[in-house]
Amino acid sequence: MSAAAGAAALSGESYLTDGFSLRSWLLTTDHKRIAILYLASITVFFFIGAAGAALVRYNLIVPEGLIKSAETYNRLFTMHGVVMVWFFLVPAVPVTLGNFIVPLMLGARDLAFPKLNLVSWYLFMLGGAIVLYSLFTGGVDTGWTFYTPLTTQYSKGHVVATVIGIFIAGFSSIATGLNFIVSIHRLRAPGMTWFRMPVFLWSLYATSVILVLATPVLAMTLVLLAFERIFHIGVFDPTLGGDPLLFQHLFWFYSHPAVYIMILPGFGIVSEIVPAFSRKPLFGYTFVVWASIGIAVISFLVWGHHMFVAGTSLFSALVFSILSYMVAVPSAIKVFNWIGTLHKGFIRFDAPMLYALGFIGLFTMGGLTGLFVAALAADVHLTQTYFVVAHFHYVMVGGMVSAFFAGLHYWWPKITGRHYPEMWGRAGALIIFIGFHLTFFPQFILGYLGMPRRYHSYAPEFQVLNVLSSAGTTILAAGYLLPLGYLTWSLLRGERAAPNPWDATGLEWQTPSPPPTENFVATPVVTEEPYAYPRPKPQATS
Amino acid sequence: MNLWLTAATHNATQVDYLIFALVLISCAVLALVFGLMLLYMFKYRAGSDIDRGTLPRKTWRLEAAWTAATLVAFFGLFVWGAKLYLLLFQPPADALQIHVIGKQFMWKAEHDGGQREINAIHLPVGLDVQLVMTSEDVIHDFSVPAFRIKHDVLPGRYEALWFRVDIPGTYHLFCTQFCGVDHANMVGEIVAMPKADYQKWLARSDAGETLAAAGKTLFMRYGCSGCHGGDGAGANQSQSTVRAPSLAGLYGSPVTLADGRVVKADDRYLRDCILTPARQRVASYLPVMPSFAGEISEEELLKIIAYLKSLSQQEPS
Amino acid sequence: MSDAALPHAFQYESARHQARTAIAGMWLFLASEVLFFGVLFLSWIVCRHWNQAGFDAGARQTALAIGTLNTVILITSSAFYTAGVAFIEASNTRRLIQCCALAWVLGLAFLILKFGIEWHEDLARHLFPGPRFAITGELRTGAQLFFVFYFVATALHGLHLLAGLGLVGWIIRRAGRGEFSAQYSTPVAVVGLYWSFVDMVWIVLFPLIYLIGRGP
Amino acid sequence: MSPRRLLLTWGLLLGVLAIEVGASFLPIGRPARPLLLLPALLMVGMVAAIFMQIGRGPTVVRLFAAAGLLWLLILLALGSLDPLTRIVYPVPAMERATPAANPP
Repeated sequence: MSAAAGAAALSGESYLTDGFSLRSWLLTTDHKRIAILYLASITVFFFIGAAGAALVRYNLIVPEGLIKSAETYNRLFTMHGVVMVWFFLVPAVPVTLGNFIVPLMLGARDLAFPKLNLVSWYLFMLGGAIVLYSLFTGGVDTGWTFYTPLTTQYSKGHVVATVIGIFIAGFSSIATGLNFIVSIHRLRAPGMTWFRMPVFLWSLYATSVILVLATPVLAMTLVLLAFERIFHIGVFDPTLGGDPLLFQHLFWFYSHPAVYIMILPGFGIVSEIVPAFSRKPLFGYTFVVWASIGIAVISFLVWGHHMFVAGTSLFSALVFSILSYMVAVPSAIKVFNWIGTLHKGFIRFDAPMLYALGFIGLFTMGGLTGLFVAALAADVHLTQTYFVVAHFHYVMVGGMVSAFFAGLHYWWPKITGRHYPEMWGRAGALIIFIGFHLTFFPQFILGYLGMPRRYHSYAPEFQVLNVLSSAGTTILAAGYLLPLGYLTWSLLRGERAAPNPWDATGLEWQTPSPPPTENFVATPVVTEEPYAYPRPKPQATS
Repeated sequence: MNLWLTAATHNATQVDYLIFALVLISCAVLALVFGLMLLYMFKYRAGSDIDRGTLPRKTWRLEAAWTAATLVAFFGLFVWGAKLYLLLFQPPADALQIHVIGKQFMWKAEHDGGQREINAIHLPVGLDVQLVMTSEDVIHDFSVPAFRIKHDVLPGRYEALWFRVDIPGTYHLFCTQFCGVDHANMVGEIVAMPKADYQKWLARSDAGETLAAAGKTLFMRYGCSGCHGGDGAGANQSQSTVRAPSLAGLYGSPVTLADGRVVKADDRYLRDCILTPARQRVASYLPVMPSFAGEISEEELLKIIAYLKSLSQQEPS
Repeated sequence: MSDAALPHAFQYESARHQARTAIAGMWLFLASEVLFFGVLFLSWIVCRHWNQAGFDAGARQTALAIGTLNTVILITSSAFYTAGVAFIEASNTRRLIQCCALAWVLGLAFLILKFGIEWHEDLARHLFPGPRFAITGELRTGAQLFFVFYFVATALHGLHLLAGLGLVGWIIRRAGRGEFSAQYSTPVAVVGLYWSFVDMVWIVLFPLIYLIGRGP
Repeated sequence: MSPRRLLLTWGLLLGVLAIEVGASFLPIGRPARPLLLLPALLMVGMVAAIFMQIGRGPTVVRLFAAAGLLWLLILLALGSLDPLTRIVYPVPAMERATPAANPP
C-alpha cells in the first residue's frame, strides 16, 4: 500500500463519505456507489421472488393445494420465475460484486463508461417497476418461459407489460456486459497482462460475452411475442402457418446461455476464495481460464436440449445432445481444479470459504444431474418433472446463490469497511447448505416418480416428499434471512476492516477499505502472476 | 411413501437401466469430489502441522487426463441415451393405432372402432400400440411416467409415440407442458388390460360418446369451466378470479334469482341461462356471464344440459 | 499529437486512449445489434421454409421502386456522413455540418418514403395481416407471415434510423457550437459507426424483402 | 480518407446494387434465389471496410465485429437446423382436428 493511500485511509475519506445527499447517490457515476444501489435493488427483488417460492411450496403441502385457486398458483410461480431469473439471478453477481470489484481488480479508476453504468441501473429499475406493476395488478399465468401459442393467444393477464419490463431490463444487461468487456480490454493496469488477470475477471468477461450477444436475441423474440399478442398474428402461431417451436428455439438461445450468465460469475468468485483460504495458487489457472471462455462459446450451442420432447427433428436432437455433453467438460475441469487447489494447502474455514465449499458440493450435484437430462432417453422421462426443477435449482440457487454469498462475505470488508460477525457467517453457510438439500433433494425423487412441474394439485402418493421439500423451505428461508440480519447489523456495529483482512492477493486489496472515490491514489503496477501466495510455515499457523 | 415407479413397458426398463447407470456414475463422482474435499479439508487445515512437502509442479498431463476421461465417459452416455431415444420414434409397422387429442384441459382418445373416451385410454397388454396425437389449442404434453415416455402435443400437426405394455394395471397420464389455468387437472389414466378383457371393453363401450360426455367436452370448449369450475364445481374451487355459481347438483333444485323469484332449475331454465344470462341472474353473483345466443347450436345445448344433469346424478344433494 | 495535454475522463490515460475505447464500445454495441436483427433473419428463413409459395407471393406485393430508391438514399447518406468525418479530421467544421445536414435530410427522406408513402399504400391495399388481408386462398398464410416479417423488420429498422436522426442532429448542434476539431472528434466518429450500421441493416433487409420473393 | 476513394466506394456500392436488382429479374429458381443476398453481403463488407473504417480502430474492434458475425452464424445455422430437417405431418384442417385423417 502506498503512503498516500495509507493517508487517505487514516483520514477516513472513502467513496462512502464523498457526499451524503440522496442526489449524490442517485446521480453518481462511481461504479462502487452504483454497485451499492444495485445491491439494495437486487435484495428487494430476491425477497419478492423468494416470497413467491415460499407460497408455491406452501401450496404443495397437500395434494389438492392449499391455495384454493389454481390461477393464483400459476401466477405465483410465474412471478417467482420472472423475478428470480431476470431481476435476481442474471444480474446479481455482475451488477453488484462485478461493478464494485472489476475496476478495482483491474487497477482502474472506474469502468470505461460510467454514465452508461448509471443508465443501466435506471433501465433495470424501470424494467423492474413495470414487471412488478404488472405482477401485482394481476400478473401473468404463462410460466416464465412464455411458450406460444398459450401466451400469445390464450393466456389472460398482463403479458405485454411483463414482456416490456423484461425487454427494458435486457438493455440494462447489455449495457453492463458491454462496459465490462470494454473495460477489461482497455483499462487494465500497467503490467496486468491477460494471463495475470484473476479468474474472477475472466469469468465476468465470459459472462459479459453472453450478456451482450444473447440478450438481444431475447429482446427481439419478446418484440415478436408482443406483436403476436397484440395483433393476433405472427410467426409463432401454428394456426396461421407460423412455428411455435421457433419461439422455443429463440427463447432458449438466450435462456440456456443465461444459465451460464448466472453460474460463471460464481465460478469466478470461488476461484478467488479457494486459493485465498488455502494459501496456494489456483491449480491449473490456464485451464480454468480457457474453460471459462469455452463455456461462453459452447453454451450457445446446446439450447436444443430443452426441446428433446418438443417435436424437433431427430437429427437436431442428436446434435444438441452431444453438444450438451461438451459443455459439461469445462465445468468438470473447474471442479477438479478447485479440489486440486485444496491439496497441500493451509486451509482456513472462514465464512466465505464455507460458502465456497458449499458451492462446489451443490454445483457438482447440479452438474451431475445435468448429465441425466442431456442423455436423450433419460431426458424423455425426467424433463418437465420435478427432477428438472431440482436440477436447475441446484445449479442456480444452490450454486449461484451460495457463490454470491461467498463473494459478498469475502468482499464485504472491502465494500463496507466493516467485518461481518464471523460465527454468524459460518452458521448461515451451514444452515443454507442443509436447508437447500432438504428442500430440493426430495424433488429429484419426485421427478423420477413422475410428478410434473407447474402442477397446482397432485396425486396423493407424492405428498410425503412434497411435505419434506416444503419443510426444507422454512430452513432455507431462515438461512437467507440470517445474512440479511447480521450483514445489516455489521454496517453499523461491525469491526473496522483493514485494507487486506484476508491477506489475499489481487489489486482490490491494495487500497483502503472502503476504497477512496478514485480507487487508487497511485496507479498500481502488476509484477507477478495472480494468486502468488507465499508458503506459510506450518508451525506458525496454529 | 413409495420410492419406486413401476416400469410397465420393456422400454421403461431399458430407460431405468440408463438412469441407474447415471446414478451410479454420479455417486462415484460425488464420492470422489466430497471424499477428496473432506480429506483435504481435514488433512490440510491451517492448524495441522502435517508435512506438505513441496508443491507439485504444474502439470498439463493431469488436466488432459481428466478432460479426456470425462469426454470418453460422456460420449458413451450420449450413444446409450441416443439409441434408446431413437427407438421411441421407430414404431413397428403393425402397431395398433389410437388417436389422441389434447385440449384445454382434457385428453380425448378415439379407438379404431369408434370408441371414444375422455381422460382415460384403455389398452391391451402385449401388443404394440401407437398413439397419434394432436392438439386443438395450445401445446400439451402426453406423459406416462410408468412407460417413461413423454412427448409434446402440438396444434396443427401429428406427433406419434409407441410402446408395448407388459404389466397390466392403471397408470397415471399427465399433461406436462404448462397449458393454462387447469393444467394440473389435465390428467387421466391409462388402463392396460389383457387382450381378452380389452376386446370385451371395446364391445361394451358404445361407439360414439354419450350425450353427457359430449356435453362435458362442450362445457370445456366454450369456456364454461373457466368460471364455473372444471367439474361445474363453482367458484370456490374454481380456478378463476371470476365468481360463478356452482353447477354441481344444480339440476332440479330451486334457485333464488336476484329479483327475489325462486325458480326450479329445469332444462328450460338452464337453456335460458346460457342464452340470456342477464335475465336470470342468480342472487349474490355479479352479472358477468356473456350470452351464448347464436354461438351454441341447439344440438350442443342439449348435450351441455345433459352434462349438467349428469352432475346432479353423481352428487345427490 | 500531444495527447497528454488534451482533456480526458479520469479513468483514462490519455485522450487517445479514451477515443479509441469509445470506438471499441460502439463496435461491441453493434455486434449486439447484429444478433438483435439476427432473430428477424432466422424468422425469415424458417417462415419461408414452411410456406415458400405464399411467402414469395407476399414479397411480390412490395414496392420495388421505392425500396431501391431508399437503398440508394441510405447509401448516399452514409457516404456523406463519412465525408463529414474526413472533414472534421482536417478540422473543417463548416464542411462537417454541411455533410451531416445532407446525411440527416436523406435519412428523413428515407423515413418519409418508407412510412409516409410505402407503408401508407401497403395499409391501403390491406396488406397488414389480419381478417381483412388482401391475399386470399392457399397463399394467404405464407403471405401474411411475410408481411409480419415486413412490418416488424421495417418498423424496427425505422426506429433505429429515427434514433440515428436524433444522434446526427446532436452532432450538428455540437459542431455548430464549435466543439469538434481534428484533436477531438470522437462523438462524430462513434455516431458515424451507428449511422453506417443502420445503412448496413437495410442493405441486408432489401433483398430479403424486395428481391428474393420476386422469382418466376 | 481521400475524396476520390469515398466517391469510388459510393459508385461501386450503387453499381453492386444495380447488379443485384438487375439479377433479381433473371429467371432464377426459387431455391437459388437466396443467392441474391451475396451482392448485399459484398456491400455490407464495403460499408464496414470503407465507411466504418474497421481497419483503423484498435484490434479489439475487429474482434468484436468477428464475434458478432460468428454468433449470428451460430444463431442462423443451429436455429435453422431443426426446421430444415424436421418432418411434419400436418393436420388437414386446423379448426376441426378430428382423428379421421390417417397420418403415417
